[in-house]
This record gives sequence, C-alpha cells and structure tokens, in this order.
Amino acid sequence: MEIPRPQTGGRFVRRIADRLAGAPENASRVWEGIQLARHQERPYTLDYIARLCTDFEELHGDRLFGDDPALVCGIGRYHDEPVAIIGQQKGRDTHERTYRNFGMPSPEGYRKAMRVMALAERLEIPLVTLIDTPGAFPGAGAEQRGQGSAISHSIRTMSRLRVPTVAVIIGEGSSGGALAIGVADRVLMLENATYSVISPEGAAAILWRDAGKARLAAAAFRPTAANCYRWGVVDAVVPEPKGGAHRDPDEAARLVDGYLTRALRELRALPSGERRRLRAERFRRLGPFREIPPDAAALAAGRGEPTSARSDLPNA
Amino acid sequence: MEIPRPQTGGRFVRRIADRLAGAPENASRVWEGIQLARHQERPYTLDYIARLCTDFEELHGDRLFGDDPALVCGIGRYHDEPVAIIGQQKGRDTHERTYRNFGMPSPEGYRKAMRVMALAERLEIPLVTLIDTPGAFPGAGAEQRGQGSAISHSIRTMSRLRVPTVAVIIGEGSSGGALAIGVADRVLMLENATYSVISPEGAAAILWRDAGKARLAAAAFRPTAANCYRWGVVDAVVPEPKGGAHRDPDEAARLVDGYLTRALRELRALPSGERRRLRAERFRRLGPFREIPPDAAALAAGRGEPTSARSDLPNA
Amino acid sequence: MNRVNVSIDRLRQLAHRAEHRPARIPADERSCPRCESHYSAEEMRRNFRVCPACGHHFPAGAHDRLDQLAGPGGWTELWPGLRAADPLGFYDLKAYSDRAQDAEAQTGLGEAIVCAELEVRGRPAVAAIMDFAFMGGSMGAVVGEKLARACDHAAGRALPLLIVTASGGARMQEGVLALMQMAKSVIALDGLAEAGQPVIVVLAHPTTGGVWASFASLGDVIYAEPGALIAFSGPRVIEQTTREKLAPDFGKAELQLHNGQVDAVVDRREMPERIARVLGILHRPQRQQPPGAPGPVQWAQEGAGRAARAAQSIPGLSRRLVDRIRPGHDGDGS
Amino acid sequence: MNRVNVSIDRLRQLAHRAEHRPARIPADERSCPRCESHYSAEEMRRNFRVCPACGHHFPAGAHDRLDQLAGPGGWTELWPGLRAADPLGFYDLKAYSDRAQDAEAQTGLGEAIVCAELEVRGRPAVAAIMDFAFMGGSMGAVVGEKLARACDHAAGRALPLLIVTASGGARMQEGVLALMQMAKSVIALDGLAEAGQPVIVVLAHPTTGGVWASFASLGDVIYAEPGALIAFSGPRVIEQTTREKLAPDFGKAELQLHNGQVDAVVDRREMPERIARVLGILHRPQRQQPPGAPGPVQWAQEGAGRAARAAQSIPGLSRRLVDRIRPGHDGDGS
Ligand SMILES: [Zn+2]
Ligand SMILES: [Zn+2]
Repeated sequence: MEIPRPQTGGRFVRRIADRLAGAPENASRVWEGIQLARHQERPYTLDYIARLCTDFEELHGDRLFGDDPALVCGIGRYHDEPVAIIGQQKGRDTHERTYRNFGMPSPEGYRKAMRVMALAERLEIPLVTLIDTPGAFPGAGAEQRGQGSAISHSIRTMSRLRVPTVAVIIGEGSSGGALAIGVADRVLMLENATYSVISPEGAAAILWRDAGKARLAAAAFRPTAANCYRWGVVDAVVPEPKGGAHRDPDEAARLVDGYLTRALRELRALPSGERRRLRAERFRRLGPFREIPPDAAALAAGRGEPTSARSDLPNA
Repeated sequence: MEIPRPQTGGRFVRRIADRLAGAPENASRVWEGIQLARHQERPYTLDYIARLCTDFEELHGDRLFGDDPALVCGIGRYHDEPVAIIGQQKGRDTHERTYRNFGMPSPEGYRKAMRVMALAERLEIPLVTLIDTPGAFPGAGAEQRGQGSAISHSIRTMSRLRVPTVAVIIGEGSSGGALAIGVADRVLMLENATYSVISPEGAAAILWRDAGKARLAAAAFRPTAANCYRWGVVDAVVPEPKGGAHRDPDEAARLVDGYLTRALRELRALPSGERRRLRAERFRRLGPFREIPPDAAALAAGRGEPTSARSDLPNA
Repeated sequence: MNRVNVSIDRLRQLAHRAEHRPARIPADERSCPRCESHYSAEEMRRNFRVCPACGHHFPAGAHDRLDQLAGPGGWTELWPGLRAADPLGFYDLKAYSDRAQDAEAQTGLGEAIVCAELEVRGRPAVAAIMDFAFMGGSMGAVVGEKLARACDHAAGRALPLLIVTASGGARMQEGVLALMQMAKSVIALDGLAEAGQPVIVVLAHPTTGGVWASFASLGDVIYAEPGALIAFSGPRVIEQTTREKLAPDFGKAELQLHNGQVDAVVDRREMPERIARVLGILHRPQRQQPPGAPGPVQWAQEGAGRAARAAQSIPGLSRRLVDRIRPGHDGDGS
Repeated sequence: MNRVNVSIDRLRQLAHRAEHRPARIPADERSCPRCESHYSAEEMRRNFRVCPACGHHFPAGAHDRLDQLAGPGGWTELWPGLRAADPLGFYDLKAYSDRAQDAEAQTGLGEAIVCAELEVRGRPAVAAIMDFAFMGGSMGAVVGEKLARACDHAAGRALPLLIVTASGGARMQEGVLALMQMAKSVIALDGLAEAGQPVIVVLAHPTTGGVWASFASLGDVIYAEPGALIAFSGPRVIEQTTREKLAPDFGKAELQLHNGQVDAVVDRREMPERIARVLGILHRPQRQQPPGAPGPVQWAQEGAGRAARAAQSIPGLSRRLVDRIRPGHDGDGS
C-alpha cells in the first residue's frame, strides 16, 4: 500500500526543493549552508514568536526540578487562534548565550515541553515547535537527571498527541535534542536550515578522529533541506529571503507564516485520532533498507548449529 | 440521588465497625490504638507483600531524579494474577529506619509510584496500595523538587486509573503523604490503624502550641478505623488478630487477604470506565457541610456595596 | 420565614460588623513592614494592597481580590450559603463551631473561599478565591465543595476557572475529612480538564500544606505573588524535623520559579492584565457539549440538588450537621 | 535460484567464517581485564561470558545472549534477511557499504540487532538483541525496522518483548535517517503498549546516544548489567564540551540505579531467571483481540508485504538501494 505523500507546501515548495536537489552538492556548498544555519544574526525562536504571534505567554518550569531557558515554551495567539509553541532558543550575545546554554536543553527543558504538550492536548490547541539546537546539553548533571529518558519520553509524548502538530526546523537541528520536539504531523524546514544526526564537528571527531574535518563530515552528511525533503524527513522546504533569513527576519517570518498556516489548515481538517495514526505511519516509513531472500539470509546469518547442542548452559 | 454504599466487607465488617463505634472513645483508648498502629513489631508493607504474593519484583526509580526507599513499588503475583503494589515502608531497626527515612516519602517516591500506576494501567493489572506513613518527608530538598506537586499529581494519576484499585491502611496514615496513594475504588483499614489529616504530635504543636499534648489531639481527631468507617472515609474495617497485628503477622496478612480478594473480585466485575466514575463520586461525597438559605447567606456574606462604586480601581 | 428567626439577631450582628469593618485592614498593616512607609487604608486599597514604595505585598481578602480582578464590572458570588459542619465535634482550645462563627464575624465571610462569576477585563470566568483571614485559609469540606461546584459550573458554562490560594493547608478541625478534600478538589479539577477549560492558579502568601499539595499545584498556568511562601511543609516543621537550617528565601515564590514549580512571579497590580492576556490567548468561540453527554454538568446539577435537599432539612441556621455519611439519616426534619 | 548466484561465493565465504569463528571471543578477551584471571573460551561461554572470579561482564554477542536466554529450547530468528541500504552514499575513511559488509563478515550477523522468538524458562517472548560488535551496535534503518516488526509481532501474538541493548547510538553513516529511527522505535513500542504487552529492557555495556534516548529508556522494566555505561552523551564528549572532570563511575549502571534510571542492576548469569520471574508475574491467559480491530498487527502485515515486494525487486545480493523515499522508483527490475 502506497501512502500518498502529504501535499503541504504545494507545487512551489516542490519546485524549490527540486531546484536545490538538482544543484551539485560539494563540500563547500554544504558548508556555506551550515554557516547560514548558524549565522548569529539568523532569527531565533523568540524572533519568530514575536513576529508570528499577536500575544504570547511564556510558561516556565517542569514542576519537577527546574526551569530551562534553553527551551522556550508557551501559549500564543496565532491568526486569532490559540497555539502552543515550543522551541530551543540560542543566544545572540555572550551573556544570553550562557543564559540559554547555547540552545542546548537540559532534561528540565524537555520535561517542561512535555508539560506544555499535555496542556495543548487537554485544551485541544495545535502545537508548533521551532527546532534550533546543536543538540541536547552534554553535562554530568543532565545525565544524572536522565537526559536520555527526558528525550525518549518527549518523543513518545509528542507522537501520542491528537492535536495538530507542526515542527519547523529554523536553524540547526542536531541529534536527539532536536528530534525530541520534532515528531510532528508536518515537518517544515527552512531553505538554509540543517537537520542531522550529529553536528559536523561531532561527526568529524568520531568518524575522522579529527574535529577539524567538519567540512568533510558536512559533505558526507549533506544535512540540507533539499536532501531532507528528498529523503522524506521533512514535508516542505520553506524558502528564505535572498541571502538567508538573517537578511530579512520579517520576510523570513512571513514565509514561515504562510507554510505554517497552510499546514495547520490541512491538519485541522483531519479527525483527531487520524492525526495520531498518520503521524505514526509517517515516521515508521522513514529509513530505507534492503531485504535479501530468506535462504541467503539464513546462510549469511551463520546459524548452522542446532541450539539443542547448547544444553550444557547453566540455565538448562 | 442516593448512591448506595459499597458493600465491601460484608455484614461481618459492619458488625465489627458497629461494635467498635459503640465503644466509648476516650483519650486513652484512642491513644492506645495509636500506639498499636505505630508498634515497631507491627507488620509493614514488605511483610504483607511477602505473605500475600507468591512472587514479587520490586521496581526502582522515578526515571527523573532518584529512587526512594521509603516508598516500595513493584509487581507481584497475587492469587495467580498479576497485581501492582505500592506502599510506604518503615524500618524496624535504626539502620533500616534511616534507610527508609521512617517511611516518609520524598517526591521521587511519589513519582516512582506514578510510574508504576501508569504501568498497571497500561498492562491492565489491578493496583493495591498499602498505607503506612507519618507523612511525606518535610525537607528542604524535597520542597525544592516539588513535594507538593508530586503529591497532587499522584492523587490525580491514581484518581484517573481505569484498573481496579484498593488501598489498605495498614498502620499510620497521616497527611497528604498517605492520601497520595489512597485515592482508590475501595479503601480498607486495619482495626488498629489510624488515618488522619496530621499526626497527633503535629496537631498538638499547632493547635495547642505544645507537642506534648499529642494525647489530647488524638482524642480530638479520633483517627480510628471505626470513625473513619462511620465518616465514609473507609469502606471496610479489617479485623486484626487479638492484641493487634504484631501478635500474629501471618494471621493479620490472612485477614487482609480475605478482604482484599473480595474487594478485587467486586471491582473486576465492573466495566473499567465505571470504576473511574464511581471512584470520583466516592471521593466527591466525602465531607459534610451545611447550606443556609440564600437570603440569610447574602446577609452573612456582608456584600452590600454596589461594585460599580469601585470604578476608581486602576484596572477600571 | 420562621425558619431563620432563631438566629436573626446573630445575622444582624454579622451584617453590622461587615458594614463597619474598616475595609478589613487591621491598623498595624498600614505601615509597611519592609520599608516602614505609611499609607491610608484607601491608598492601600487603590494600590491593590501593595506598598507603592517598595512593592511589598500585604495580605488581601477574597473580596478585595474579586474587586481587583473584576474591576467596575463587579462580581456575583456563587453559593454564599455553604457553611462548615462539625463532624468531629472538634474542640482544641476552643470549639470548632465557635471558631468558625467567630471567623465569620471577624471576616464577614461564610468560609475560607469565595466563589464568583466575573469578567477579568472583558474575559468571563469563574473565580474561587481563598482568604487567609478565615481560619488561616484552611480547607475543610466547604472549601472542597465550593471548588467542586466551581469546576462543574465552569465546565457547564464553558468558562475558565481562576483560583487564588492563601492557605495553611487542610483544616485540622475537620480531621481526616479535611484530608479527603485534597482528593475531592483534584478530582473536580480533572472534570474541568476533561471539559477542555483552562485553570489559572495564583498562589498568594502563604500557600502551604494540603492546598499546595492538591489543586493549587495543578493549574495549567500557575502564577505566584512576589514573596509568597509556597511549600508543602512549613519552615518551622522542616527545621524541627530535620534540624536543617533553612535559607531565608526558603519556599519563596522567586525560588519556586527557579525550582520549576511556578510559571511566573507576577505583581498583584499586574495580575488582572496578565490573567486577561492568558484568557485572551486561549479564547475560542464557545464549544457546544453534545446533548445528553455525561459530563461534569451532571455533577453540578446533582450537587446542587443534593445541597438544596440538605438545606431544606436544616432548621434555620442551627449548626446541625447534615450527616451525609450515614444514609437514611437526613436531619431531624421540623 | 539464479537470482542469488552473483554473490554465492561471497555467501559461502561468510558461512565458512561463521562456522569457524572461535565462538566470537577475540583471544585477548579471555584474560579478565579486572582480575587478570585466565579462562578458556568454553569456560567463558558456560559462565555467560562473566569472569567467574570477579564478576566482570565481558561483551556478549547477540547469538550468545539468545542462547543464554533461551537455553536448550533454542530460538528462531525473525527477519534475518534485512540489510542496511546506503541512502547517503556515505563515505568517511571507508565506504559505508564496505563497512557494513565487513561487519557482517566479522560478526556473522546481518545487522546490529537480532530478533527471535524464544522461551525464557518456559515463558514465550519475542526478543530483540543488539550486538555491539556490528558497527558499535549503531541504530540505522534496519535496527529501527526490526524493532518495529518485533513490536508488531509481539502485539499480534500477545507476547512480551525482551530487548537487550548495546549501542553507541544512532548510525552516523545513515545520517538524519538514522536519527528518525529514534522516533520509529518509540512509536513502534507505543503500539505494543496499546496492546497491553510488557517490554523488558536489559541495558548492556555500553548503551548510549540515540538508543538510550529512545526505546532503551522506555521499558516497563529496565535492568542493567553491572558496570554498563548508560548515558546520552559519552564521558569524552562531556569532558570536551563542559571541561567537567567526571567521576570514574559516571553513567555506570550502579549510579544510574541511584539516579532512578533503572530498576535493578542484575548479573547476567541471573538474567534469565529474573526475566522469567517478571514474565511469570505478569502472565495471563492470552487475551483475544476483537476480530477486525485496527491494531498494530496490520502494521506487521503491511510492513512484511512492503518488505517482500522490496525484496523481489532486488537482483541478488547487490547492494542496490530500495529507495522507498521516491515513490515510483522501484529498483532496476531484472
Ligand atoms: Zn514598603
Ligand atoms: Zn575477573
């Protein structure tokens, strides 16, 4: 059964995506894109919220342990309807960067996010997430307080929602720290944003054993919007103003607004149980693999010995 | 509409309760009961679990911050059916008392309990709670990590369950720290157990401004099983072996077993949505009040001034 | 009206006191404990009982707060006739029944909570406001019942619920039945939750014990007033039990914000604006409940019916207990 | 069978290696790194690859673990034919396709996870066992798909699911599509949750990154092997990023028990007993699914159907990508 691709974004986006996809991808092109995604004048979560919402009330605290300024959560008025918003927030100057922990959330951030997801579910208001993070915070305290379980529970909570959910990758989307708020009905991605399993620096340190090989890693990962669209990871690519979103944040927000409105309109038309089911299907489809014939597989798996030969094991 | 009293416990229990209720209550009688409820040889949660379950697996950790030995949670095999069990655990010797924090749970305890409640709900297995605590732990760290919200969320989580739930007050049931695991379909109470809004010592310190007046406070609260039954707070009084449960823990467990089995059998017969609804009704009925005629009330409320006279307030 | 003539004098007395109370501000409170500025009662009232010089938040009564929130539109009290029973015949240094009566005389309130319908800057809502002056804002069966009715009322009319808390916790004089109000209030709030209406809680000084550990910590949005003590166990209990030396800001609103327990610390003077903003964000055209759907509305009707029957069975204002615990016992009749 | 003759030599080669591998214990592991005792490979195997002297847990392969859990009853592998695609045409120091092929040759495994049906001391279950030896136990699309099928299979047969993890996290060579497997596995697990079947997770050394931050931390019961490193970020990353000096027991199973992240630290030799106990406690007569109920079972059938169609379009064992991303592109045919 072929499940039809969601049509969010329409012809225009697909045109953009195809144009980008057609362009030759070399290391330096991809690297330039990454620099745009990280540009310090690029609009951040709060910049979009200020432009998209006529009113916004930030909510604080996970009701468990603390409040995490790296993950902004709240409720806002969007096109005269309530909406819940969750997004990582980077900082522009040194002080804010420290305060926002460079947009790297701690477990408290994801737990606050889950609280706001539950709120959205209960009040039946759509959820919009804005993804912009180098990853979840790698710190001893964060580990101690269950960074892994915070992320997994956030993924689960978001995947279970019955309200319409849209994720927008506005800048850098790296690792589980990004995906934790990315399990949405529709995933949109800005033209110059990146979405990747790990930052290029991280990958280079591990795969090339040399963090300096980040450009090479970037070229290998090709974490661009065009590729993410081709792979089915995102449903639409949102064009940016010429030269990048930082050249004209208002126009960037206007463009996001258009795609977001369209996505929410489509999603509102679906019955609520249906959204959850389709979302599950969407994510279960992702990731290609091969399947070889069973007899060949059995050989390849190397299982010749009858298991009964192992009856000398102590749990026999 | 008169909602019929649940019949758990049957005629025998009501007889017991009536016998006890008929007895004159004086300070020293009530005080003796409290001493029995706190007797250090009295069977604790783990003593009951060992006798009621043929197999028990303790679960640890709230997946958030830590594990709390003051609140024991796990799954057990009870009459050849799975059951989830949650109960405060006091300690018998100094070492264990310290380890168990005298049966005073921290937020982590209640959050572990909520995890196990969710597990019971998901796997559709009944939940049994065993209440025995002087109260939730009063500590700066516990407050910092949201002792209040841990208790309120535990109450909410338990009240929402669709599986059969039975709470048994086996010893001391004091304050919100006890109620946090007490919002059950059926609440049973051992003959010499106590259930109260605060410990007698705490009440004496506040009301009489003298912690030494605990006997007086006990007499005023009358936190006995008979009274709790009369007030509708518990559904059945479980008789104890002569002289108290500590005289014959095996027999005490056998008596608990009988009542518990009967309660679970009754509850299993109900449709699952019905349990939640009846549980809500049960707790909403508790607590008598008076209602005086509206005109008299209006006078007593002292609202004469027209509120429009207040238009000088800044939010006008 | 011969049913009420027994205690009509008492009522007159109460009404008289209520009219002549000095806007309920004790004289000593007019001087700010923090900056020692002095203000007239009227200045205090106009400034929402916040010190204009240093921002210190003085205690505020339920009626003051309703006036502040509702502004010129005013408010209509709901269920003013609920009064405490005395199921335990409780006596500490004084009989509970006398205590409750004295509290009523002193505060002009029937109980530690006042429910009302109002509009906050044009946003309609149901409000449940606690008053610390009435027996330390303690939660007994009446507080539980009024909260439950407020939830049902809000659910039935598709209105949001505003709660302001100021409480030492459960009302000890009602014993274990007061403890049960924690469950009752949480369950009632959950009914409103199912109706999809938001609950905004404002924590005033102090919010402790069983109130903090039940409905107060379950608001969708939780604001705290500056300097409010928010804790399950009070500082004295903690110091006595654990011999910890607590920091001076223990449990204060500002620290609880840091601890992730509240959404914001909001100055009382900005509270109506802030609440109206949230209600505005969450506002939607009123949703229709499917006809005949079993919902919290039935609760409200049932509850009201029960209460009406109970009220009829009470001769006048006698403090005879409506013993709803023992079926078949329905008062003495008359 | 001319469809497979292209690479039959390669298969023979693999099969030969698999038969002659020395029970998959590298020579240097036979000497305990903690207490320096020496053991024969056979002794090690009989002792579940745990040092009999000091209890040190050596790495164990997926097949070893299946043998340990299943005992003499044996186990039947599920979906052995799934192989990684190379959607990015990824190349670091080596091409991904070569890496995967080498891993298969070295380990005798088709992927970093092996799924099987088995009985643990008489308790039937579906097992999904990761193997760190296959590319660091990393999670790519095949791990995600096998986990999803295992969940569906368990739900359809009303069987519990056992998972053993040993993984460095998401498989970087599959880029952002590997990241998506975190969502896929969590969603699949949730389908099983709705079917009311328990999930037991055993965390082996190491369980880190995207595996710990997805299905591994969502078991109903989570056991950890002694000394296993359990973390989202590894110690090196943390030390480099924050310049914190980590304690030597950072992220270790024993500390994670203290942190409330796992239910118990269980010796591998006791694991079958312990798991069987939990399965025994939770055992119930098999529940019937209402006929025609839309459930996870349909997932399984759909998935299998898709996979079968995909497999048909692949000529032999060539590493041509089943590009399920671009609809309409269904391989080259033959
Ligand atoms: Zn002042
Ligand atoms: Zn050794």
